[in-house]
Amino acid sequence: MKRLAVFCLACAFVVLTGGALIELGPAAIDLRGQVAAQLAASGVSHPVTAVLLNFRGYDTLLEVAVLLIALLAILAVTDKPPAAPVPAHPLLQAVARGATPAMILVAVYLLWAGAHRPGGAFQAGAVLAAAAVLLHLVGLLPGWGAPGLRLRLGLTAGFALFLALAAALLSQGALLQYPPAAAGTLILVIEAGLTVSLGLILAGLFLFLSRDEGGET
Amino acid sequence: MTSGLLFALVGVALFALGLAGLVLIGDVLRRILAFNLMGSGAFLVLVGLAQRNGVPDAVPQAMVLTGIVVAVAATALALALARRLDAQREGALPEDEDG
Amino acid sequence: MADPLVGLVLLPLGWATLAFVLGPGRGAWAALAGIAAQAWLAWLLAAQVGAGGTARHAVGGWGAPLGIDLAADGLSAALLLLTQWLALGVALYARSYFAAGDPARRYFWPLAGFLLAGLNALFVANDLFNLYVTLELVGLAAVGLVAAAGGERQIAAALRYLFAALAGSGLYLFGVALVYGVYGTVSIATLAPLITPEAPRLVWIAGGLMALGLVVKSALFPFHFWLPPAHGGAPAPVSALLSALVVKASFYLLLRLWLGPFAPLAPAAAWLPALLGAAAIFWGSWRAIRAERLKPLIAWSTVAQLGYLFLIFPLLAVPAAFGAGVMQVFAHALAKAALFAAAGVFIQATGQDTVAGLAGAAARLPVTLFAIGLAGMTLAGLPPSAGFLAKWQLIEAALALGHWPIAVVALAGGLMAAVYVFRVLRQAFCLAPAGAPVAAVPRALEWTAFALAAASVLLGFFGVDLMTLIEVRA
Amino acid sequence: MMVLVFDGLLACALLWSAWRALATPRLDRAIVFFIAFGLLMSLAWARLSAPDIALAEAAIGAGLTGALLLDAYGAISRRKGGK
Repeated sequence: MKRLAVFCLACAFVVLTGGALIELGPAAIDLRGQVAAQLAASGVSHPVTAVLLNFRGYDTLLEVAVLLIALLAILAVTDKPPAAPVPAHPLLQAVARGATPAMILVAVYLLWAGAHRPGGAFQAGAVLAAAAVLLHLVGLLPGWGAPGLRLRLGLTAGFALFLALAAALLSQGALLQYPPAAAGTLILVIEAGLTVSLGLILAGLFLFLSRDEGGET
Repeated sequence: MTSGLLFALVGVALFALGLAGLVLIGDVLRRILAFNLMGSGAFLVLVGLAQRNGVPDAVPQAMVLTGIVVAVAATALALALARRLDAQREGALPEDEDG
Repeated sequence: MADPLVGLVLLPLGWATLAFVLGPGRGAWAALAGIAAQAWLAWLLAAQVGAGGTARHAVGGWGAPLGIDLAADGLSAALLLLTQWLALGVALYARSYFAAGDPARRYFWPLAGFLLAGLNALFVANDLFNLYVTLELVGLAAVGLVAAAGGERQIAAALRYLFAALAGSGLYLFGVALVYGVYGTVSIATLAPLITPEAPRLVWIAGGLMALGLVVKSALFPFHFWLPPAHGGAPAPVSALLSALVVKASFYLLLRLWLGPFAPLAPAAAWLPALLGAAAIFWGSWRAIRAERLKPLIAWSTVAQLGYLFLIFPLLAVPAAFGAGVMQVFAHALAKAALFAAAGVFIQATGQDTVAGLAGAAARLPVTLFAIGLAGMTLAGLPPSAGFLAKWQLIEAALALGHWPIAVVALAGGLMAAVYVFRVLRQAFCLAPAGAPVAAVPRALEWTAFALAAASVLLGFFGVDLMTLIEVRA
Repeated sequence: MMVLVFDGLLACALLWSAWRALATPRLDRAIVFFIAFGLLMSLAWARLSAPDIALAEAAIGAGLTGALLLDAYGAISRRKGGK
């Protein structure tokens, strides 16, 4: 009964909203023009990076805080020490060993590319995290226990750097107001910090979690 | 019809599917999948609808990047809670009600 | 930090990060210093808004719609003031509450810091998508705080809470996506003149979905199912923060959108929230009257008291209704924080959480009991408390428009609140069973609970100042 | 024309994999369908000229989320099996 009602509601919603979507006229405001007009002043030439780190950089700052919160909450509910890693077949281990430097190179490339073409801190951080997960899955990297001081510093460094720079830029008149001449450099510095911390956080989401028993799937 | 509009329509359907799943399904892992479908639907609408004239728009694209990261954070937290709960309820099988 | 608007967001982010780096269970002093500074900033902001109108800050110097604007009018300033000062009380309480080995303490300070940062960011945000990010900040931090207690019951409650919160923010995000599609902007200030009663159908759908999402997050009946286990199961300081502030944040946002950009569409649906609010008052009060254990009783009372907030929607044509809503937010926040704090004292003293276990408390914990009495006065709406002012203004607005059923509901809800408060007090005055063990409780716990309760009553004397502040509109 | 056909097929595949992820009786298969869904999403983003999101979706949406889900499924089913 409930299932039928929900099904009917969902269908009605799809038809109603879909119909309204199709008959929609052009939008009142087009931000594409504004983004293009200010792109030169943003310090980067790739529009998505300009929006992510400059025009709407405040969103990104808070979003990294969301990731940290998820990590904190996960740490708060998992209190067992990490289990010993289960080594995989030596061939797999060799492949993973070989792949890791390549993945780090890819991450650096993505970070550098973000300024003028697709890429940036999030994708680069995700690749770093993937490398860590891979090493963990073949048994070369143990699951993480309660993080020590160094790991805590690494997890927060990117966010702390971003926050400190945002606050320091208040001297320019507003939060995150980059001086146009230095905007490109500052964005690269922030992204570099974020890449390392995001890599650690995203890897942590996996490695802190997978410690309640061995890590393999 | 542009790709933008087409994928916006797909987004509406995905959102409805995910939401219905979240309401109807009891199994925790399955609900996490449903939540992710819901999010993907919203993201497709955000970008697709803004690009219904076929021109890329960087602003919603950046928002979706933000949204994807928020979604993975929420997913990881939900999984952590599900695993902890399962470990505490050892023996009590999570019932698997399919959508 | 010249601009209090920015400082209120950056400070808690900063000390929350510091507390995490310092290590599990550490950082209480950083937190207290930070919150004290925030309280001062909120005070400055309220003075600034009261004297010179709204405060604005264009992040990055771009300005909306390309950039993100922060803004505070009287309503934002008032809620920021409430949040910081209440958090200061709860933080003082929490410092003494958690025992050294308590697992809930390990990540309490960083999570509480991020929660406060999220709340403050939400109150100053002026951008629909930025608001989505702040909603997630608040939601995930709140879930983390509930789960940190670690028991099976709390984890299950946290999971349920998480799914409700995610469904709510998902609905909200979908609405934002539609709004961006229709208008090409998510800045509230830019949207406000664009939305008219002749807006495309999609805008109505968007408004409805966003409202639904926020209602789920504010635990309005029948979406309250996640609240009692989460608020009733968490450690006392966490329950206090959640019941006092977190559910109010989504209500604030609903009110802001309702009175702001969506005002041209809003009258169409005004009676629906009021009906559900009335149902919430009766159902929540009934469950509170029947509750066996103290913290679930207080949590069900939250469900009931949130109902009052939604009674104001059909009355918003009268200014008193808006005042009643804000006054109720303040009164309930202070009283509920006091009640959860007092419940925490009883749990630590007697080692149990049942209403029956309160027997004999009057003689042994008189300060805490007095706190419950004062907070109860506010919940039942007795003069001169802030709760009285809230109900008075609500009834005045209802009668001015001839909507007398709302006045009846408000009065009946007050009576039912008196019943469940009296039930607790009567039990406390019973004689204790012989030999019941009572542990010593830190003084700080009792007195912070008392201070919060006293504030909920004394606020009644400053109602005029509060009303003047919230009159400052953008 | 070809482009529209491709988009249409992609749209259908997205909806089908999403439906299977919720409705398949076996949980492990459902997760695999979900990962496939993530990769299809990544294609859709590429079709929407959003290569940044396509990268992020493939790495985070399908990759990391998929790994997290499989790991959790493994832990839970092992516990179930050990009982």
